[in-house]
Amino acid sequence: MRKIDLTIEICGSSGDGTLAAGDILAMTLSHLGYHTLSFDVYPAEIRGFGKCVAHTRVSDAPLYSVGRGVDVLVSLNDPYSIEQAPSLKERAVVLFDSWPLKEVGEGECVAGHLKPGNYLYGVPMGELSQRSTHGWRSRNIVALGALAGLFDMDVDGFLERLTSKFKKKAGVAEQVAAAFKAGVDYVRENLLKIDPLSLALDKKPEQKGYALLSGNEAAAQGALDAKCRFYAGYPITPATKIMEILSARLPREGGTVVQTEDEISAIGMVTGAAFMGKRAMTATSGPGLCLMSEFIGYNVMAENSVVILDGQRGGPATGLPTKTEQSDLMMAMFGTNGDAPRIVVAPTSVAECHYWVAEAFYLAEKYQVPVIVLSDLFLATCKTNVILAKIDPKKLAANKVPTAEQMKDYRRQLVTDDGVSPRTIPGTVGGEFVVSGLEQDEEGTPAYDAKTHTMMTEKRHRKMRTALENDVPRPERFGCNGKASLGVLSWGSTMGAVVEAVERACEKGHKVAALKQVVLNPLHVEDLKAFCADCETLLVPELNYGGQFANWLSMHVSAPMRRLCRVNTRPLSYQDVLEEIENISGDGK
Amino acid sequence: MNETAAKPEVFYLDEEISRVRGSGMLSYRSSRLPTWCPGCGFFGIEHALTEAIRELGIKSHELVVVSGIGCTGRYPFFINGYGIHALHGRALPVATGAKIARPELNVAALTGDGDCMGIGIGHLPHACRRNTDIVCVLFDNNIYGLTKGQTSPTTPTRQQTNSHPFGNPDVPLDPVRFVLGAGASFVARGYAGRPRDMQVLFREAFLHKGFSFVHIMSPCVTFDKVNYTYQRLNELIMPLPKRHDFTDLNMAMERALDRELFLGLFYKEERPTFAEQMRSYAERAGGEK
Amino acid sequence: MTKEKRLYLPSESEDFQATIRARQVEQDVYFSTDPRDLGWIAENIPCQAACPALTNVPGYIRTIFEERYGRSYELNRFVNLLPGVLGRICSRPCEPACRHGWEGNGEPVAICRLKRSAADLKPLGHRITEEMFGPSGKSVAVVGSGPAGLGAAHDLAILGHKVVMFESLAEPGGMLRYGIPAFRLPRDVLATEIGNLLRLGVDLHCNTRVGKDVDIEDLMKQHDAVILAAGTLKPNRIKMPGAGLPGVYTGLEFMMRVNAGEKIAVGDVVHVIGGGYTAMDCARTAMRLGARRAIINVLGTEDFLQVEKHELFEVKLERGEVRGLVSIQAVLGKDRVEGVRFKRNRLGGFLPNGERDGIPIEGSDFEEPAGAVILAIGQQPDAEFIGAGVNKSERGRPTADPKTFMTSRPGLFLAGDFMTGAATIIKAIASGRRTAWKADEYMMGRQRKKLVTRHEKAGILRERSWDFIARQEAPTLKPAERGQGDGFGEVEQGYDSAPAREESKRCYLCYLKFEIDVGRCIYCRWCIDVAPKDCIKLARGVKFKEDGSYAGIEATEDWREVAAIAIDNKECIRCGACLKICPVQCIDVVKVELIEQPVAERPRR
Amino acid sequence: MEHYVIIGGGTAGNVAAETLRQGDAQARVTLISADPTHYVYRHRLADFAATEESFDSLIVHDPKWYEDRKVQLRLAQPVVQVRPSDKSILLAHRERITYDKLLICSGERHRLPEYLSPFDKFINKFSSGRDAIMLKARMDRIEHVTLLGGDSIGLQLISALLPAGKKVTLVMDEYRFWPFEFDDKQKDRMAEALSKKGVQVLKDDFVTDVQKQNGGLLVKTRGGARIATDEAILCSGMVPSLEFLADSGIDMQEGVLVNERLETSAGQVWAAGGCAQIYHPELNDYRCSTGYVNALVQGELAARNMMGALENAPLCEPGKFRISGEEFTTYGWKGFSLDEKN
Repeated sequence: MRKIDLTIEICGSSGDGTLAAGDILAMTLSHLGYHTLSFDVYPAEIRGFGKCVAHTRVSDAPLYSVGRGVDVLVSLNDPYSIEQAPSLKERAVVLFDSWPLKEVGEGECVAGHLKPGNYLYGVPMGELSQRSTHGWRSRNIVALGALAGLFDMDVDGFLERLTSKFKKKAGVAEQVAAAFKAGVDYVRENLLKIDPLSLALDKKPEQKGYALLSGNEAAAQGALDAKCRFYAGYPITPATKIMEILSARLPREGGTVVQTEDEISAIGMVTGAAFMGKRAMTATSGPGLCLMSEFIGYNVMAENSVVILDGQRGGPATGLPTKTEQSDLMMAMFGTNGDAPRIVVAPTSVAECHYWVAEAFYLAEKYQVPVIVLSDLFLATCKTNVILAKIDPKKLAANKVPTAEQMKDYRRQLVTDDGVSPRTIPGTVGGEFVVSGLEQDEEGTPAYDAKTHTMMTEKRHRKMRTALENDVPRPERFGCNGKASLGVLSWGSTMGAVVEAVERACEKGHKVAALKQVVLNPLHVEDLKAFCADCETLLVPELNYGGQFANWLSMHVSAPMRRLCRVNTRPLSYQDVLEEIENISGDGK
Repeated sequence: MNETAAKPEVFYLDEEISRVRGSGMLSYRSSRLPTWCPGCGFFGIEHALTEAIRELGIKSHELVVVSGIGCTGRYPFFINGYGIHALHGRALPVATGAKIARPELNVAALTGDGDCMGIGIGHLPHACRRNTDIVCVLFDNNIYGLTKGQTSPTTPTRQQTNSHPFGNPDVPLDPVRFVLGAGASFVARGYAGRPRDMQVLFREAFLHKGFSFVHIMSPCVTFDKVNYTYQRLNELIMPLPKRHDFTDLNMAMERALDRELFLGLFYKEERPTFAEQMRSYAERAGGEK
Repeated sequence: MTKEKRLYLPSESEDFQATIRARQVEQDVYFSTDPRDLGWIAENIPCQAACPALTNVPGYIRTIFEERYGRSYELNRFVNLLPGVLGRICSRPCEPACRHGWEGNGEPVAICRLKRSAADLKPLGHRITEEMFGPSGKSVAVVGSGPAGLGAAHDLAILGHKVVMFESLAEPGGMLRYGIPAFRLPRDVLATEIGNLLRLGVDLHCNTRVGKDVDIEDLMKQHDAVILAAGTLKPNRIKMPGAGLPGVYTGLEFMMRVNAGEKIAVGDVVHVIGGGYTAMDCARTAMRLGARRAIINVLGTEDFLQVEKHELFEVKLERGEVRGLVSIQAVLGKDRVEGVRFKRNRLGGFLPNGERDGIPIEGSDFEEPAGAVILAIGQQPDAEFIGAGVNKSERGRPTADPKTFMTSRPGLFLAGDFMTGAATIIKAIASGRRTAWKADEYMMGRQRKKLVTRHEKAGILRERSWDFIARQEAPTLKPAERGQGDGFGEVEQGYDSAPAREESKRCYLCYLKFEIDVGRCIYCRWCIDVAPKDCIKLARGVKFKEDGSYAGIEATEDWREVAAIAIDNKECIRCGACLKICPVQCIDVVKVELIEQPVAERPRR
Repeated sequence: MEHYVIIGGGTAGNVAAETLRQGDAQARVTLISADPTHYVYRHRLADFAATEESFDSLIVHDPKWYEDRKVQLRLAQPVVQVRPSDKSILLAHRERITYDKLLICSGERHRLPEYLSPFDKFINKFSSGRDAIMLKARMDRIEHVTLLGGDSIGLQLISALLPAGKKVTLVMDEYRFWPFEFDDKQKDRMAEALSKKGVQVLKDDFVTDVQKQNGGLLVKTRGGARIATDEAILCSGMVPSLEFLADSGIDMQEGVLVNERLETSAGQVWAAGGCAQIYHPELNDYRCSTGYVNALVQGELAARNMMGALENAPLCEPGKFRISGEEFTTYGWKGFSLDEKN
């Protein structure tokens, strides 16, 4: 059982520094030894309008999903915070700016939307910001100071983290420190903490080995750890961050990042680099994946090892650029013309983003196939404490090099039992070959005859079976053992909520189990069938309208599935899943 | 000491407001307040463009504004007229189609540096060659603003951005040179901090028959605090030399290659538009009458 | 057909270059009498507008910051004549008006104390400046040497007239000398400043009572004009039993006797009746004369008294008491005062002076002991010496035309409390000066001085951090020290130069007008973004007042309606953030001051 | 749908809210309190501060109480302005609320005599839950407490502090045991009664200086006494807290002047409890009707009158309190005794 499980939300308009404040908060809490999971909601516009919410869950135990219900709401913009007010818990704390620029009408201030048991603390954030820095921009820092003062955090430690973050910008660190202190001092001198919420820990927790990372950061780290040496991309929310990180870090590793004029060019460059034997990737989101879909087919056809990360967001088309969704599954599986088998993996946590991006390079290289990693906006941007996995050095060189025998008469498209043709790296003497988007025979000559096409199509599908047998881990089962009244199947980031929900449901005595599989194609169908047979009812929660994952599973198993589909722009909370579990199981236990 | 001293530049707010209201400029605005960051150069461009449209007497319903994605892309929401917020980089094709379908309307394609010179640059030289009678305004702030500060195709070499923390390795594209090279028939450059100048350029661009390309340098106050700031641009810009001849392509190219950032009308050439060409071919082929 | 081969841009024009240059160079000063400019001062410099004498407060505070104390003193003296005196005892109508004291801005600037510092800190060899007119050949008699009389005499002398002044008491100064206790106004300060006014050639006759020693008809014959500024010397009285008992004083009588050096025995408990400044002074004086309790009894409630809150605080700090909702009914005692009978009051309507009336409740009588009763319930003009031929009000006061201040008798003018009834010192000085101008106009047949606005280009002049400086406290004698010595040592001490300069930084300098040139503005709203207050508006129009001045900006959030972005100088705290950020330099700062200007003989058309 | 706004979250306000809800099921009822804490039993604050009692045990109504009654509770939101002309009030965070009918029962806060104001920062107050929480936090470090003035809160503090083993000194006001004026005889009687309880009493004296000394305070009086103490607490009575009514145009003296029906001088505005001031013919004086009982009676009555009743408020009844067997008369505080405890 968790002693501390608080959800702190900072809500403001874009431009208020809401997200920066949330970032600093999560970073500092994590540094002080808490487990945190933070997630931002923000609009596409930089300034002017649009709500931003920095949502940070703090606990003394590891976290996998967002919590529903807010314990502490820090309002940097009241109209937006009012929308958040219904999610306030009964004894929640609200901090707000008690000195807005001008008078507001009734109900326009968050103070008028509280529940009777809520605790309200007014801090004149704008005024204190003006006072300490002569500008508005530090309201967020003042708010952090107020938060730190109110919850009696390690103020000096906090301040140290804060100033070190800004130390590169001359003068900014001083301003930030002044604003932070203004917030702390105001709270200490003017407010008396009367709410029962606490961040006090019995003992200082173990901090070793933890890093505070977002899915994007973990993915970038995974790419680095897997010795990715080429990245090309085009800015797109939420994947841009990966490029930004790699831009700063790849050059030191001897790698290259190219920001291209569009996604078409990005995947093209990645294709070329991969052809030359470099581990190469691009990251994008749905609209970019659409542009790349022709190249996906090309790489299936040309048996080229590219890694494409898709940070899913609300769609279709430009859609909801800053909202999370899991609705690209079908495109990732099938998008492009022709029969184009490819490997699709969907990490379920930040740590898995790291591991599976690295693994994606291994799989792509070994099986000469595009690997699509499905992240999503929530996973890409939520930050949490993770311990990163060690990457097996053996997996860093997975190319199936032709044997000396094979080299005598090198055929790039050699038909083999496992479906993988040996591949030479350009520059290898005698290993010259040609790839094309055209169907080719073993020698590489364009061939449009029935026999070749059938043979080659079979080969490309056979690789997938080989991969399944050799390198795709079996699905993992959670929850109760044996027969279960309810089985939960999910994918991607939603799995985090499922894990926490099942854990709690089991604590409450429900017989519930869950099955987690990160690799969605190829699929361990036998295990899936066995699990389905063990469960009376099946539930598939996911963030899309029609149940894309449930549809995908239904192509393999006949058991009926209940779908919990949401497209409400928010990640599922464990409470959402837990409620559904309880709805289905009733008191039956 | 007495009150008969000449009054230097005194103005009264009520008189100024009456002047603005009387001019009709406000009728070209929508009710939505622009959402660009306060201080953004795009406000100046918007203001000048509105003033030019007003000056020309173009009616709101005769105006079609097409934009792509990016900060510039927001523009159609703030203007009173027909607006198309198209896909990233694809403003020019949409605008071209619109103009060909309804030649009697005034079509402007508003694009940003990422939009026009990056993802959509494939369309740009073809738009120049085709010489469709549209006005293309390039809102050039040298940065990707909407995705929070990455390098754009016009970002100067060595400038540090979020995507190039050690500096941009590429040579920036100069839009003026590019379109001069691609055969644009009207090429001008303005600066967002000089709304009156821009107004004249926009007016001329609308009056020009053919593809009119106006490059506007505009600071991004949020993500570019070092390079193209108002302060620096104010120092860098200068009007084209007095002896400049805008009918001379060589001279125009020379000015474009000059290290100075010249403002004004670089080049202007009267030649048949796409529609005129098509019509003349049709006539020659004896199709329509 | 000649073909244009060069498109010229507006920024290349000489006009444009000229304006750019002009903005860099100091612009000429210009003057205006446009109601929008005069109205701007009234709306936007709240301290100046609140001052009856229209003192240029930002001007003199800025010069204190510049450590030009002499100039600061002169900026005061031009309009209020007695800065050293007013710096101590002015009723400070400016301070409650000060923008720094507005909601959310902190506390008002210590305007009055700064005035005193200008006087205290000016160099020893400070020279006063006067812009004298040539001799006019006219002669004026001024009756009364109080603040109004001094104001009138000074301005008349400046305007070139011969001035003869009559004072019934032994020394000039009127209420300043006889009504105000020395612990508030040291006598040497008063003497110096009065001396400065009289040095201009005013012929002063003390111990000369008009109506007794001099006949007003003679004055009318000998002079071209006569100004009556005889103040209010006739105390109001209450008809009640015991009003004539020894130990019952009027406020003025009490103060005059104490100021003349008398030690009055006041007993244990003193009841003061009335709630004005005189009542406060009487109570504090009574405490100094040995009273254990001094209770100020008022008809209405304390909230509506027309004295500064600070004044009430000082009274209570010295353990004086203020009690509301009582009416005195009778003074009790045989040979002298022994007690007072009161009735409780119900709160009544507003009195003309802004206080609330009290209506006695039947049967609510109660009695209290008293050693002295001081009736500080005001005074009125003693106008008996004016003969017939002058219109008078029902209560026997002479009346004057509200515009010309002249009575129904040509050449006979009124000024100060004598005209308006008891008011404040600063009002009296202002009134004396205005009457002098009107008398001058009457004698010379035309207006010779007028108020105009002076506009001069300026910069930001301030730093934002100054807005957060706390109001500098002036040292006062500790309550325990106040009874020491003769008991009448000055309670409030002035600022030294360091706190004076610090306090002067606090002034927003409201005379700076921040203005957006709409013609140059690109509507980018950067200024709004950085503004610390809701001071820059998206304007759709301007509201006007009847007199043609601005009443305010009509704001809008509808882009179609945003004709201009305008700075609301009423909200503006002159921090300069907008000017610093503006990308197209379209914000100008102009220093707008109200000055007195001679009117040219033949105004050019 | 009427909007009833109640300013003040104490006894009168809570009773009024409940009465209004009972009488009008549809109306909006907003209860605004400047205090961050919930409505507590005020008379138990002193015991709370001196003992182990928890703050929650003092709270009268839990959050559900307000939810059930659909009373919008706004805690920690001081009112700064009332404008009867457009029936609106302004909160400190600049939110303007309009009402149809307004009840002012903002109660009272400590009274700081001007002569003590120079030492404000050294003198602690004891008039709210917040003050009590803060005093409790300091309690371990306190051995000696000096009370300044003399009023019923002082008595409660005495009754809580003495059993907790603290020493208490009272610098007694010269003229008043708030709100009553003393005559010399009463004063002597009171001083003696308190002395018997173990309180050190200084009478006919007043404080002229308070300064820091050795981590504690040094209190000096005109009579020459120098009291070294850990804590100086003001107990010079309570006065209505009405700063927010300053420009409202509502008639006030010490409290809001109301008639027998608790109507103020402004239309649609009522006042009740400790902040309401009524003329008492039998006393020949105005009284603010302090205390729990009056708040209870007046809060309910004001609410009924707001809904159209025209009832007259009963005059507040005198109460008695006993110290060392001596009996003293007061208003509001019914039947308090210092004797039962010690």
